[in-house]
Amino acid sequence: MEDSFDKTILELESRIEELKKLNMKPEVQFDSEISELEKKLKRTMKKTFSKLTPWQVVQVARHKNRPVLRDYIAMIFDEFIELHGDRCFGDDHGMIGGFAMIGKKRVILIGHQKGKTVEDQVKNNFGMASPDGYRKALRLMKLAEKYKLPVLSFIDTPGAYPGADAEARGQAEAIAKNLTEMAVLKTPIIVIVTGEGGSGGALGIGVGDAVLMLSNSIYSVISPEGCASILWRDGAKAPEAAAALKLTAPSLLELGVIDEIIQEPVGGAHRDYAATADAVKEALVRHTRRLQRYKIRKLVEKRYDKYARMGKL
Amino acid sequence: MEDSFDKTILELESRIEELKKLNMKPEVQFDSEISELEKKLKRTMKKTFSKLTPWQVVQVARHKNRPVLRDYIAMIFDEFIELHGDRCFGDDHGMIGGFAMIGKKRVILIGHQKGKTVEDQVKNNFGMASPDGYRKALRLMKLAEKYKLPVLSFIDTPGAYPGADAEARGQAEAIAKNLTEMAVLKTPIIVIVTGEGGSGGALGIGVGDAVLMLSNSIYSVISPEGCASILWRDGAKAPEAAAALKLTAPSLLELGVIDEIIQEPVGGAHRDYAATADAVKEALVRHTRRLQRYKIRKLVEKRYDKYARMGKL
Amino acid sequence: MGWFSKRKRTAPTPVKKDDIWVKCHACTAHVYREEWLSNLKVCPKCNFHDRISFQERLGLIIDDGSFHEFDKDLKAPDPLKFVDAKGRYADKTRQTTEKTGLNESVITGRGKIHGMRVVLAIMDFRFLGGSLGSGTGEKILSAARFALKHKMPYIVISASGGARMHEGILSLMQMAKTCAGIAQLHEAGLPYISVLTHPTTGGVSASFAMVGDVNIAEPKAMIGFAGRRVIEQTIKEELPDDFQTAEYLLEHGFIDHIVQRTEMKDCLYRILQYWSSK
Amino acid sequence: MGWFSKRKRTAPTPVKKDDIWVKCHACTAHVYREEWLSNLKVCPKCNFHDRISFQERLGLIIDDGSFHEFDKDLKAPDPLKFVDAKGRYADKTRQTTEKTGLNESVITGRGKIHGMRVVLAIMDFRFLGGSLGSGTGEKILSAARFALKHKMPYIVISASGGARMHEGILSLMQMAKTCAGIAQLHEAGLPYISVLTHPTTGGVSASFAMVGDVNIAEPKAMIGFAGRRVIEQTIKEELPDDFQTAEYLLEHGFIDHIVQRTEMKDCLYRILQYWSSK
Ligand SMILES: [Zn+2]
Ligand SMILES: [Zn+2]
Repeated sequence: MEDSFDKTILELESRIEELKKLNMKPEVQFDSEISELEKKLKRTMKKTFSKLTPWQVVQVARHKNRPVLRDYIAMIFDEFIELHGDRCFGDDHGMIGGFAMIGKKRVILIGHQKGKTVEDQVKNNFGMASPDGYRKALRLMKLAEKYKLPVLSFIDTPGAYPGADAEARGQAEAIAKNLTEMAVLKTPIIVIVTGEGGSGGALGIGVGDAVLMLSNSIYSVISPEGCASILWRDGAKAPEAAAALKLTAPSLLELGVIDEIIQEPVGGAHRDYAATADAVKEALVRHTRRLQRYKIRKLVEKRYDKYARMGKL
Repeated sequence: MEDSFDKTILELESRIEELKKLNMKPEVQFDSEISELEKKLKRTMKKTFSKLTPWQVVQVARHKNRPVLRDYIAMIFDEFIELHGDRCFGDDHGMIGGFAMIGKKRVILIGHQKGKTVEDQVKNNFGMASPDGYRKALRLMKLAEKYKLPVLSFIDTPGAYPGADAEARGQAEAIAKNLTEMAVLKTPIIVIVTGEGGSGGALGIGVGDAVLMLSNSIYSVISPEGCASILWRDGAKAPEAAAALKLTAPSLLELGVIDEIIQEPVGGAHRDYAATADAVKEALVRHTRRLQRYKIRKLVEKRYDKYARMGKL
Repeated sequence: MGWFSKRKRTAPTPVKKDDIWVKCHACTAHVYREEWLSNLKVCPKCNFHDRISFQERLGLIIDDGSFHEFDKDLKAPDPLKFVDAKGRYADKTRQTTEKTGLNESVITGRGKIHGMRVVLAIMDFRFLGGSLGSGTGEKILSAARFALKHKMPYIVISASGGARMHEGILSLMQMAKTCAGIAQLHEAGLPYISVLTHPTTGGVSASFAMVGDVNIAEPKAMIGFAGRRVIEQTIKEELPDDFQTAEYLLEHGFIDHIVQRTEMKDCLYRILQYWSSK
Repeated sequence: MGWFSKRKRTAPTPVKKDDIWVKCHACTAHVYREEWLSNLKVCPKCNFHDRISFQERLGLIIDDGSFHEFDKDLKAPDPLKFVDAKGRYADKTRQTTEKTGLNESVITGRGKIHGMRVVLAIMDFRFLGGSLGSGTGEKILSAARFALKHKMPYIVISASGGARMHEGILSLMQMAKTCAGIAQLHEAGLPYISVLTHPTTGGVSASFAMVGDVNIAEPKAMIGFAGRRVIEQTIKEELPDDFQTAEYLLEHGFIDHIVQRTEMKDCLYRILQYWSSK
């Protein structure tokens, strides 16, 4: 993270941590200092996070401690029966899915899995899915259609995997097919962008009746770095590109691309998993319930109308 | 061909050939001898081919000069627009297909392509299709369903390709999926076994409303050699196994597995391409016309009933 | 696709009644027979799930006393009047029935899983290597029809060396026949779960066993289309050890889930809740 | 997915108006400009089909005088009020329109092919590298709707570097939008033929261009999702020469047919006969 917008916050956090450790010993007493620092931290955090620049939001969205799909599964879902494979070539670990229960609702869950440990990240290609991943997701969505289950789709990817083998096995075809099938899938689809919504790799599981976004997540046609190096001919202009691309949740809400912003706790999702999970769960359950009231035909009609309006200003 | 049942025929044919060559020269005159020999050939051929043993039929079905799919395409179809690929992994040359016109009928044609030259045979894996081949065939059948075109399926394969890569990419799944989808495909399917109908590799494109067979073709759950080496513990007992397996057209008609036998010219398809092609064309057009009269729902119902009766004696 | 060729490479457990040791097919470890049996024929060393009888399977899956068998008296027909070097096929099936008490390689019926009504087919390898005969196909289809009619989920637990060559082409046709039944369940939106146990190969792997809404396998089960030796002859090299195992198929995208024998019942119940909840 | 990055590796034909030579992108051969032009911008040495304008394409595909354009005046919007180092996107589109006479990267309309009525969309690379803007998506969808309403076949001829980053996320959404239109044609049983010409990459390859009932490509067209350099950086090795060519995609199962420019009209006509015959 080149950007040091949260330097003060990090320093405060580490000092509080230190004092708390010292406080364990009986001979010292830092209670009041800690309390003072915590108040200060809260103020600073609130101030900082209330006016993040788009580029700072990018940093938060990509934060190494930001919850990933398996975290949400553990926190939000009462059951997850993972289903594997595309019935054709392989089982992509960058895209996972299966039967899942949220509250009393049974759903099909799909989503990118970024991984946190190095080992995980290598296995998952850092959440960059292969054609097998998109095909697995489609297979599960078709299963959802058959079993009349809503689909919950979790987006968190830098983009579709740009490897030679992914091209050879039809990355373009796999994404295109998903877009086409999702447009007319006969069951509700609720999409949530939890971290990075990277281009076609995100959209490949991103067509839905409700598209939600965590407040510090991003969704963009290209990475700010990529955009900067092309249009500014200078990768260091990423902050400018991030602003120009309008990749933050409020901008996307205004553009009609997403339907709702889920507010993260002050300080970002990575500072409070539990509160983040609660907010995500509430929103998912609410939208699932809302969308299940529609007749399927009407639902698919509305979905079509929504996408037909995209960019029609 | 270990079996020499057509030794006399081959000798007669080669003598006639020789004399005809000599006859080109003005100084000699073998007309009457040729005529004599031709009569004898005709008699012998008729006699031999009227009582072929199952094992001899196997030889004819596998004859190196037997017409292959590309021969039929050239002879029977007025147009063939080949379509390639399974939209997933590759384009199998052992299974081909596309739009085709037969008489005034437009159809989707699929089938095994065995090849005759060594180069071709290697490219086509001797007509042993890979999962990609079965998936390509299914894609084309779905296209037929969408365009309301009948499917003509030509079977001629020793079996599905038994390679490690074919297993890895799901030979079993690809065939199973085809069987499941073909059972309810909403368009007429006319199948013809033109040479070898080898086990699951044949059936993978073999579920149909009408299943026809050339009179010297075979259709079996296992090769006679394979059966003999297992049940007789001696591959040389293939003739016995061929008889026991009931793999010839008349037996299969009796068992209700096929619907009609298309008579080959005396001497086998490889001795008269034109007459074979005419017979095949007539039958295909006739059955296509017949099946197109059904309402699709009724057609699929009848198809189901037919397969539900298989083996119910 | 014949089951005999398969049976050779998956030789029956070399257990004599009086042996106190069992040798595991998968890891070749020697295990106390008693320990192995009490572990439901699962190798305690490598977790290989060996074959079990349909009675054992039924006890592990279906609520006690809830099973009602279909087509109990349906016997394997002999449509080809098949005779090979060892004699008549009809004699072979009769002897097998005498020895095992089984009329065919599959038992079908309805029953309950934790109170939930299901239609079930269980293949039993003891009857001619679990091969796919006309009777097998008839029973599997007929159970599918029952599920369709009564809008119940259908579970098929496979264990098969493949086609039954004594019934020739009619064995092959059972692949199409059973898949036609599954296709109707798919169209009706009824759940079809396939459980693949050791071994599921040849014609069974290439038909109903591979087209489940969910394909579940037991650990280390051998699952594949062509025989290992045939493939080795084709590619002229040796295959990796895990080739055609459940784990290999999971990795290659054809199996959803690998489940311990002891957890299979709960797993099926939990999965089917995703359908029956409506 | 930006078209700019793509444009770099498919630099515009280095032809100055007064040059008598043209250098082929594919084989680098130098060809007489006159010969190349009279050969419809197809390299006589290697058969590489270079880019042509929508007017040239129209002339090759649609019966003379039968074309009626849709949404002629629809101009590229500027939903993000995008400004980059070089200035305003709005100015860029205006200048491009002045230079090329094009309002967007696609022209749509209805017309006839040998008398058969079709709806057609032709992308033109000259407008911002054929990038997928909101106007592009709107026109492609609107034409699909016309085809749906009037039960006509739909043909889209693609040529695109991918997304148009100046429209940000709304460019990305055009992928979903156009595919929704194609999905409706599929459901209605109406033909949709995709023709992929040089280059068809990024967001266009990953949406409507890849889901034709039949996917046809021109010889040697570059077709792919990710950029070649990005892939080389990912895999840390050089890619084969034929990577992401039409021929490569044919071999890998994604293209049905590769057709010469001169034969495209007849090919489309013949294929569509298989639908219109009923
Ligand atoms: Zn073991
Ligand atoms: Zn050239």
